[in-house]
Amino acid sequence: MDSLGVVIAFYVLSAITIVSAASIFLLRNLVHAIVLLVVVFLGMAGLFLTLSADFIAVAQILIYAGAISVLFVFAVMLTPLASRDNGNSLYAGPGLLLGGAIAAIVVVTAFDVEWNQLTGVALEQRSFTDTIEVIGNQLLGPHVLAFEVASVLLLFALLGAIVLVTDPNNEDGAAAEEEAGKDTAVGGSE
Amino acid sequence: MTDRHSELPATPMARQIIARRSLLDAAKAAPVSLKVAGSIVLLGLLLVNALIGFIVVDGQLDGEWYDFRDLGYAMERLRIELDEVNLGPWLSYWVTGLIGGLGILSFIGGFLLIGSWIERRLLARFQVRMGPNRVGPFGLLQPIADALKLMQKEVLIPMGADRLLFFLPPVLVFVPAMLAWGPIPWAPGMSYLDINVGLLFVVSITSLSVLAIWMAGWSSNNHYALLGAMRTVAMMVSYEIPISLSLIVVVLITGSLNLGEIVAWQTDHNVWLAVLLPFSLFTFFFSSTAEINRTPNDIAEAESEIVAGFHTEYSGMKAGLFLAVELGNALFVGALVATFFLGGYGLFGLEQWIPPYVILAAKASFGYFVFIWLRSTLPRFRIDQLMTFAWKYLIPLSIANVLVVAVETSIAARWEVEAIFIYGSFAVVNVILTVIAVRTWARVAGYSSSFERPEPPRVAPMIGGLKAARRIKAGA
Amino acid sequence: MTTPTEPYVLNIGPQHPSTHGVFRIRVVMDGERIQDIDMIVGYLHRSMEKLAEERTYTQNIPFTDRADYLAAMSGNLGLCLAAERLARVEVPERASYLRVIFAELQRIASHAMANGTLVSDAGAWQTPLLYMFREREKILDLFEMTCGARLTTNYMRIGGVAFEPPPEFWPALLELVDELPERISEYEELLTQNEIFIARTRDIGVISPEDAINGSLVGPALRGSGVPWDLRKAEPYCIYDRMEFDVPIGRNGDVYDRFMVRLAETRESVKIIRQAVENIPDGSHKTDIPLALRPAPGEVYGRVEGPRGELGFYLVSDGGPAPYRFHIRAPSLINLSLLRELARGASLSDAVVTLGSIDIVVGEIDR
Amino acid sequence: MTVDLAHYLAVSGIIFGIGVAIALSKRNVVAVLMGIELMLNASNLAFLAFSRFSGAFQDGTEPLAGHTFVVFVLTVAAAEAAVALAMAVLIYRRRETVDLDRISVLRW
Amino acid sequence: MPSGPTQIDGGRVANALNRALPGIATTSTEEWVEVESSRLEEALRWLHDSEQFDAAQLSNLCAVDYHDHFTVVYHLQSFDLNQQIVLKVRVVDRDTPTVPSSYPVYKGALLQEREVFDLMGIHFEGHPDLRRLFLWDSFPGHPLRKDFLGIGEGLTSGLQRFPFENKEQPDRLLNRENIVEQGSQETPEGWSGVAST
Repeated sequence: MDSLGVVIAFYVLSAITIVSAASIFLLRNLVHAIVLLVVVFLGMAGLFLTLSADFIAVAQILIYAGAISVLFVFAVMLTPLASRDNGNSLYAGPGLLLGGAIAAIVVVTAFDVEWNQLTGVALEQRSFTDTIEVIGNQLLGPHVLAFEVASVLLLFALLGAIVLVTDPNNEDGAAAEEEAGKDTAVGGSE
Repeated sequence: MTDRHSELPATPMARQIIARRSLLDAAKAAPVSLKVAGSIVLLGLLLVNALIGFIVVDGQLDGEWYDFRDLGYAMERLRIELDEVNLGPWLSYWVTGLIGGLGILSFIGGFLLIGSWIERRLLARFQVRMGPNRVGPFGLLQPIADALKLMQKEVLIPMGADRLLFFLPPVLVFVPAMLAWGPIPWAPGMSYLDINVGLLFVVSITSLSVLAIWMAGWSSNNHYALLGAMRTVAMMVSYEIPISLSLIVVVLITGSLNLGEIVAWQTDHNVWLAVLLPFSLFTFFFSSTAEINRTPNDIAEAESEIVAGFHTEYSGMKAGLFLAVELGNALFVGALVATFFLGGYGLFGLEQWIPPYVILAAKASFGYFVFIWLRSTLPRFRIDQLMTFAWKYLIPLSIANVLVVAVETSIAARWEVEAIFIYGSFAVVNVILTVIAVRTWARVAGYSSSFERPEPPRVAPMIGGLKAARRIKAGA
Repeated sequence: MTTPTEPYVLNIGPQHPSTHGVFRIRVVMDGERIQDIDMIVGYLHRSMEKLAEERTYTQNIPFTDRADYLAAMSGNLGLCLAAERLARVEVPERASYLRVIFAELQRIASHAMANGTLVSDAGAWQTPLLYMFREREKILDLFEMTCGARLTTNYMRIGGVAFEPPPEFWPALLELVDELPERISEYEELLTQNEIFIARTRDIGVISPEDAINGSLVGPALRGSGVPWDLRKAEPYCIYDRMEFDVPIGRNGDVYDRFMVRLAETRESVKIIRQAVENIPDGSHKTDIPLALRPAPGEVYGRVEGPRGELGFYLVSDGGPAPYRFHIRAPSLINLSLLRELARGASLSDAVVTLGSIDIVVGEIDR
Repeated sequence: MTVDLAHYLAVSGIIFGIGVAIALSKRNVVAVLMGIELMLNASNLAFLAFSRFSGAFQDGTEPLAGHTFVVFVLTVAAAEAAVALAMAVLIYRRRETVDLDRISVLRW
Repeated sequence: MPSGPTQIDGGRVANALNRALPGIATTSTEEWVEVESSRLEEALRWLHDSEQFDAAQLSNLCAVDYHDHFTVVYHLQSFDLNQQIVLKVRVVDRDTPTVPSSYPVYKGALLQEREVFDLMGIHFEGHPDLRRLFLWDSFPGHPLRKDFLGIGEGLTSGLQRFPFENKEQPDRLLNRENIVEQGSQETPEGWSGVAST
């Protein structure tokens, strides 16, 4: 993609995303980490837009930035102040090593391999204008079984969350209702 | 309340009440020449409007760039002109985008200025008060005075507050509130952000403000603020579900996620979705009141319990930004209701005569007026009552609503009759179904307060203590 | 096995929208639930009872204005009745009628204030409050016409009342009395059938009659929980024994019942005022009493049915011109005895509404 | 100056690596879940990049398979986040801690 | 005569009390009955439970400082019989006056006893939390005591003589012209916040 806007957008967004993802690793305050996680999600959505995937980008904002981050907020607020640090464990060194290795391998491979990819005019033609219809047709056409399975999965996740968090003793499972609620939101928005 | 005081020795209160002036009184008190001039101007305006209407109706300026009813044409023309100036394709892009953005922002900003005055005056009228009437004529300059006051107030930062997270939220609340205006169609071709996933875009962007509010409440290191923030988060994530379900119904009927096409569908079929989908309208409106913290769901800033909720600790223009966002959100929900359920810019062919964006603005302000009406009338729910309402009433009924409308759309797709007949029958069926479903479900879920009214207090037949009380209770 | 959350302390007041006045509650909360509360009063303490020992009985009347500044007339009436009983002063009949008229007007005004603040505590954004202020303003205008003061009316005197109302007082009073009933039914239409209001106030802060009696509750709070006790009937002072009026009592002692009892009492007060205006006799409005009233040594406990209940004055005289001991039995303070039991385990919103329904006046709590 | 598949893959690889590092080395359950979410996002980015650039299916057959796959990934991610965070809350209830070093025993 | 129309004769109460709990009522007038401070609680409980008096509510509780002793006054109200009993308790000790709390019998005594403790300094044994109500904890002394301001021996606080009345004719009627002509006088001696004649 040669158009200046897309290139600039790609570099800026990827810089934002990578930097904030790295600072999630570095920061000590879990709440700040959640805020930065939301920044990562938004940057991802922007990258999806540069790939002309509008529906996925909006769904990413809706589900990740709108729903899952709220789940994180609830999880943090339900645990006490004492356990709100973002400290590393004994496995910091190996984890960092493995992550760096994976990243390095992927990057090297990505630039090394000669991909069978479109360029120039064909690429411009490929730029999707209306993805949502196609996605809908595919979801309810060839992938309908997977679609049903996914909805069943969501239903069971809802029930599981409620069952996990509701107390047998006292009946106000507010947290459970919240987490269950996000599942229905996700299911509803598809 | 005026006559009696006139013959009394005027107390200060009575003097003020006698001295009350309203816009109507001012109009009456105007000199005759002014009245004549004003009436002449009004007549001229009517004449011009009629002329334009005739030109429009015989279709001379349809699609012309000077078609005042649709500034989108002018934008197109401008874009073409700019593309001929070959400074690269981005020039027209930026220029038109800036113009559109400036238009929307100026509309919202102007409304924020006048809207607070309108809200306060209307509330005052609802509450037999006089409202702001000191600054400028009829207090019209009150919002400007408030803005100046807020700007020059000191910005306090509470001790132990999280600096970064304390400074961000006013901005982070403001940005989505402005972005969400993008896909709203103001006229057939006139929409700033004409994307195919407009509806999803609106829902997702508005769901972003939850985090900003939570940040505000968490970072200001105040128990009131934290309570308000957690209330808000719980309420918003709960009420996003009914909102999305009710909007899915709209998508089912119109078959598009594009707001412009939704409105076009309504104008084509000459029907407002409010008639077809009454339950979705109710769900959407009520849930929106919860989303934007308006009465009866303003538990997030319930001033009688938690002082100002999540923005208790904010002062100066930060608090001003929060208030402005609240106001603008009210107007935005009005615009959304107008777009989805009230036919958007369409008014049964009258949009040929009146500029469509004026119609949309009028409908949006009507929604805003309804918000003010509710605020001045209703008490406030409790948080658990609100959650119960969302989870036990709205969501099951919304899912049932989705099923019913899905069946109806499939019928409409297979059934070759007049559209008006099909949708008329659907409207009737949906209204009846809504009433039945609401009442029966209320019974099923055990909500009985509306059926057994509380009795007025007894009249004590005798005076006494515990024995007398027991006797009375037994006797009744 | 519940989530072990950390209980935190919420400091409601002394400046808070829903604690009417400078009244402070330290609340220990667990989430939205209240675990324990601690009332902290005294921000308005003016040591009236000590100051009163240095002033004559007549000079003490202004203190009763400042004690319950929403029901000044009732305070004046209480002190005057107690002092008259102590000093064996006879009151002319016209003065008694005037006292009853003004006390009932004050009761209407005070109940309007109480109900309005209760509903705005329940979240109605000040609309019912301001509606009820409309009538309250008219009543305060009447006070201003009569004695020049709107709030702290130092109107009643030992042995009568201070001034005869001006001639234009009576038509204004009659007009007000005529329009009050439909105003009250207007509020009933606005509020008593409101689903949200009912959901917020029914079965909230329920006080059983036993607790109400044992907890020294008086007034609408006591009647709201079903105990038919009204001093105007039980121990008729002034001319209440000649008046036709009913005592409304609640059914199950929740916030809604207290609200409704106040509303109904307003109607009864209108009845009383109309009867008093109809057959008020001519004559003097006061008896002359000695400049320095020196009652015989003794003690008296005089009480009236104020808007908040039994407002008592315990006077001990040692034969001097000033009371040897001057004690105000403040219903606002004593009605708070049960607040802790009511608030425990309730949610914050319910506690606020309950406090509003008990209808405190901080000036009377602290004195 | 152009942007092609390799750049997107590189970005997704880097973010995947960061996610792996976070998920492996953090002590807090919530932080570990953050790492997992990052990994899922990176995979989404890779899917979309392939479906945008790949010349495998020229004739418009299944041009958007990647998008469909991403939809499913989002679904699974949502479900996973909900259940995992519920489990985190539950772990805290049982063990009074969300420190993974202290929750070394599998049974509770 | 009993001050108060529904106030019943103290003698009756004293006889009944002594019949039930011998020797509990020490003195009684026709207005009030005084009981032993040590046995206050059982007296209150008996009055509260008895059919004859049915003292359901403690409607008022206050204390009076007669320089040599304190008197705690309980106004007990019976709703069903519509009668009022005045019960008194005498406390002689001025340093740490102590009275058994009536909270076990009457919940309504919670704040009233705190007020009396705050302003008069009388300790109530058995009160759940006996703290100062109005004044702060470090407030010196108890204001409602007659010797609060440290007045010397033989002098009492309180108003001895109203300034505008003159001694030879103490029963001048209070009406406006008297006030006017008296106002022109110089303020007589002994007119101060704390009269110390």
